[in-house]
Amino acid sequence: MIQLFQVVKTFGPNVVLNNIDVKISKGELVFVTGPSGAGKTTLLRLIFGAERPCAGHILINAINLNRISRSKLALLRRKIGFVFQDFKLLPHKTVFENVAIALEVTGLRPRLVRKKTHQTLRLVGLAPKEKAYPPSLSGGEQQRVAIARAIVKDPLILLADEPTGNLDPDLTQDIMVLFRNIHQRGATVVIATHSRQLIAGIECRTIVLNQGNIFEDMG
Amino acid sequence: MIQLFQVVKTFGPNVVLNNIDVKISKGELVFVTGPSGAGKTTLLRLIFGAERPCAGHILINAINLNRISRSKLALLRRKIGFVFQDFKLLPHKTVFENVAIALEVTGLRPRLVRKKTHQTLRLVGLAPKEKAYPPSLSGGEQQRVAIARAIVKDPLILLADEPTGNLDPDLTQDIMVLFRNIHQRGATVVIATHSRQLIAGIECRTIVLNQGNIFEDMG
Amino acid sequence: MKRNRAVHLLSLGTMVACLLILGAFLILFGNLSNWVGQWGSTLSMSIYLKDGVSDYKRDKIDAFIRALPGARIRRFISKEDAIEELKAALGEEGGFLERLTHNPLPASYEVVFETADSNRMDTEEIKARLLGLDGVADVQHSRQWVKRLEGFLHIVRLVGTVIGGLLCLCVVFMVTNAIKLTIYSRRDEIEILKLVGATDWFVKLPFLLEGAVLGFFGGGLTILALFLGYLGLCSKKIYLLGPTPLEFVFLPGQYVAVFVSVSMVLGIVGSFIAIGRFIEV
Amino acid sequence: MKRNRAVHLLSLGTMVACLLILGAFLILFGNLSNWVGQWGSTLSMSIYLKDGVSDYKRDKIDAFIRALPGARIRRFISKEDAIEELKAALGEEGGFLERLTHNPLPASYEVVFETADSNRMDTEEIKARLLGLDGVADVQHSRQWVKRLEGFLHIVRLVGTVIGGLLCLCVVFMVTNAIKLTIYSRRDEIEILKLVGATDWFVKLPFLLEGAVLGFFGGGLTILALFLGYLGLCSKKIYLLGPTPLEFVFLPGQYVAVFVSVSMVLGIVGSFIAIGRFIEV
Ligand SMILES: Nc1ncnc2c1ncn2[C@@H]1O[C@H](COP(=O)(O)OP(=O)(O)OP(=O)(O)O)[C@@H](O)[C@H]1O
Ligand SMILES: Nc1ncnc2c1ncn2[C@@H]1O[C@H](COP(=O)(O)OP(=O)(O)OP(=O)(O)O)[C@@H](O)[C@H]1O
Ligand SMILES: [Mg+2]
Ligand SMILES: [Mg+2]
Repeated sequence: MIQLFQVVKTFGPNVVLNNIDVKISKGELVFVTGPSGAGKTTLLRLIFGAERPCAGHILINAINLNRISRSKLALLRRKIGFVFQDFKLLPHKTVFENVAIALEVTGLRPRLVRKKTHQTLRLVGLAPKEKAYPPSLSGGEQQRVAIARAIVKDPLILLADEPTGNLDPDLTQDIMVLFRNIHQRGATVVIATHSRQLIAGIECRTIVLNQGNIFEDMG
Repeated sequence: MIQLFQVVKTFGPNVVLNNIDVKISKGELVFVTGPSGAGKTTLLRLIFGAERPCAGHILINAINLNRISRSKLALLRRKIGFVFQDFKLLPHKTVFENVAIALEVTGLRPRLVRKKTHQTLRLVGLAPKEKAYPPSLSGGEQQRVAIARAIVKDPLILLADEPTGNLDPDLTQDIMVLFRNIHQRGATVVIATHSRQLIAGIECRTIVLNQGNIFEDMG
Repeated sequence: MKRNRAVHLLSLGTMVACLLILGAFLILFGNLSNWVGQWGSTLSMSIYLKDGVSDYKRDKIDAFIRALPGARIRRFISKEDAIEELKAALGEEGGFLERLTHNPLPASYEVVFETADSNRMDTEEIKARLLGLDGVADVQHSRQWVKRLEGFLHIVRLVGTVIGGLLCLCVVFMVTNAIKLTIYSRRDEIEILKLVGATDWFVKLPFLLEGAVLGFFGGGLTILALFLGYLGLCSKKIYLLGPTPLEFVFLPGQYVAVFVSVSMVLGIVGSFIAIGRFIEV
Repeated sequence: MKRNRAVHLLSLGTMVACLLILGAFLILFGNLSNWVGQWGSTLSMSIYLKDGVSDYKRDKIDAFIRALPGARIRRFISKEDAIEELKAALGEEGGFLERLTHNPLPASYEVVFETADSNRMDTEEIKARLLGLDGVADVQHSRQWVKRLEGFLHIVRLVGTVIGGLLCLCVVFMVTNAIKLTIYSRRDEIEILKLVGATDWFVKLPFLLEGAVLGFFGGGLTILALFLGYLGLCSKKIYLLGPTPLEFVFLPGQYVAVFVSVSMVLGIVGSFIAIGRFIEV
């Protein structure tokens, strides 16, 4: 499903990923962890095609991201959900619109868009806030909008970058249940996090990044 | 030091704080916790004068925020450090400039500004990144810039809103040591957080907000 | 949206200014050609009579003129009329005319030839025949003068095309600028749209539309302003040559449509340039 | 910064357009007053002689004129000169002059009075004395004409003041718009500055400076453009009245300074308005 071969990523003199080899199979649930600045976000962005590797190859569903056209990449992204660490919400659109946009760009029929969006907002507990604008939301509420936007399209791959940093322990549990449901429906899920609580809660593979290398890869 | 009398804060029909009474003495270290959307950020913003209460009074150093002039408020804010949940960094200024600005607005001499800024960046472990721009930083690095900007002016009051949501456990410890140092030098410190790890690490007063009321106030 | 309103007003204003010059030029040119066309098609001739010509001779001349193909006697100017008109034309400078001991001006016929194509008429031949009549002192005609005007019109057209081209470039530049700014202010939005899988066209289309709308309104407002200006101009009578006031016409209907369409196309071209430079990033 | 450059160029362009009109008007007005002033201060008189006046009488008239205070005989126009000049002035319309049997125009002296203030001169008295001389047929002087021109100049000044005021308003509006946009695009920055304890003035000052710089450059560029245009105009000789080409002058030095300063003040006023409306939020 997701394969990285000898991937190198540097920013100027700063070597963030140094010859990384990772293989994540279809339907796996994987945690990525490591200290601040280790390259977790960079790894997820590479998989998403938002960043290009300086060397090496990345294959998603056997498609090489180095050779993909702009329009193919757009189509691929419709199958990938991404929870951004900084949320990336549109401040001038309502919560509802922010979530619905992920379906609208695929050309889904408006009626279905509305139905799926409402349903997902209920799942993350934001139904009462659907008409609010992101700047008027609390940190945790914004994070849940970002999560809703990532999962609303039933992605084949879910990439979540520190998805519970602003959530209280109870909500964290709820969100993890959501992610596991998506995982159980067959999606590949990759979660980058610092939270020991999150990782401890589930028995699964954990990739530990440190100083550009994979420090530990526990299956 | 910080006194709230019968403070009410509503956003439209949404009652966020309902008749809150809080008294925090000079030199105290207090945690504010509660579920997502409970009003932690709102409480801190009220104390900072960034939000006005709908009813009730807030006194900082015996100054009533309802009656303060704009220029007095600016002077007061120079004594208060605030770590914003969403960082609020200037994307077009370097890390160094982002931190230095908190000293520059006070009219401090440039030489001293430089010295203090370098020193603080070293404290949060960002000395190597001082020439970088915030959008090129990792989540945790951005959070540490926000922390550096709040503590660079040796504030009398430090308000930190979820200051370690993007930090790994080791860094979280380091930052808490920093906050306790500031506290030990006599500053009043108020930290809003979800993190049980953070609260469990220190024996001190915790204010638990829930549904607009103070649910628990453990001294 | 709100943040861009000011930019758009600003560029709309500048655009309208550019288009106004263009439109005013078009109208001016249209009217000039009209006038020249009219004058050209009505060749006019002045036939001066000798002093003291007898009524009999005058009647013969009169009859001869009326027999010429397409000719119409506009008026007969007596010696007295002639001096009065000269006085009126010279105004204060004509003071000396008061001191003339006798009227030196000749009487004359003013004749116009309203043939479909006056160009083919042999004016020199007619002139020679008129001079052959007893009592005719001199004959003058307007042909050379029209020729010179047509050359002038040609130059005006050339200069107009060059200036018009430059102004169109200006309009495109204005729109490009405005759309660039809009794109700049929405770059976060664009980034996010692409991150959720929007195709390039999904992102670009709204900006193209914006450019088209900008161009359309720019053109429309310009036509409106020009028309108001035209009405104002029409309410005044302007005399350039002769005693009849100049007659102004507005741009014909299909020109208005072309004008607005061109302005819209310019808007689209402008936003196209802006998009090309920005969105690929 | 980069994002605002386009806005600033846009507003600078529109500003310069407004200021250009203003400046062109100032120059035009300055030159008009100059010309009128020159004509006004040199009162001129035409003294027409009777036909067939004897040389003796002419010498006496000549001597009499030379004895008048401040008077200078610009030239003597003989009957032949007079008819030649009239022919030149009428051009093609003057064809009838060829058919005159004798010259109806009188000879004349053209006299100018170059006194410091010609206004106090009693022209009517001089005229009466001249008419009393033997051989003088008529006397005309230019006083009334200058009076009328001065009235016209007064109207021009009035209209100019109104239009100038409107244009200044436009300039202020342009600057306000540009600064508003800058403020809008930096509102996050402004918010953060206030959160770290910056006073209002700390936040406002850069925008005021920006307005001032915008105004200064707008004014400077306009002066530059006007000067280039002025040079272009000077290279052409334009004849309006009489055989000497019009002499153009540029805005005097202190006017240039005032112009740029005013434009800068307009810039400051514009940014002041923009700031007042936006930063308090
Ligand atoms: N666009 C960029 N330009 C320059 N440096 C960058 C850029 N993006 C990331 N970096 C650097 O790469 C390193 C890794 O960043 P990354 O965001 O992947 O870390 P992370 O593991 O997600 O950290 P965190 O847990 O703090 O979010 C950091 O040192 C960061 O400063
Ligand atoms: N400017 C605003 N306009 C409208 N509603 C607001 C505004 N600011 C906050 N709220 C609402 O007030 C409630 C409390 O928000 P607040 O940010 O204080 O929560 P919080 O305790 O900080 O939550 P979190 O832990 O998720 O950050 C939320 O429901 C939020 O949507
Ligand atoms: Mg990260
Ligand atoms: Mg909060």
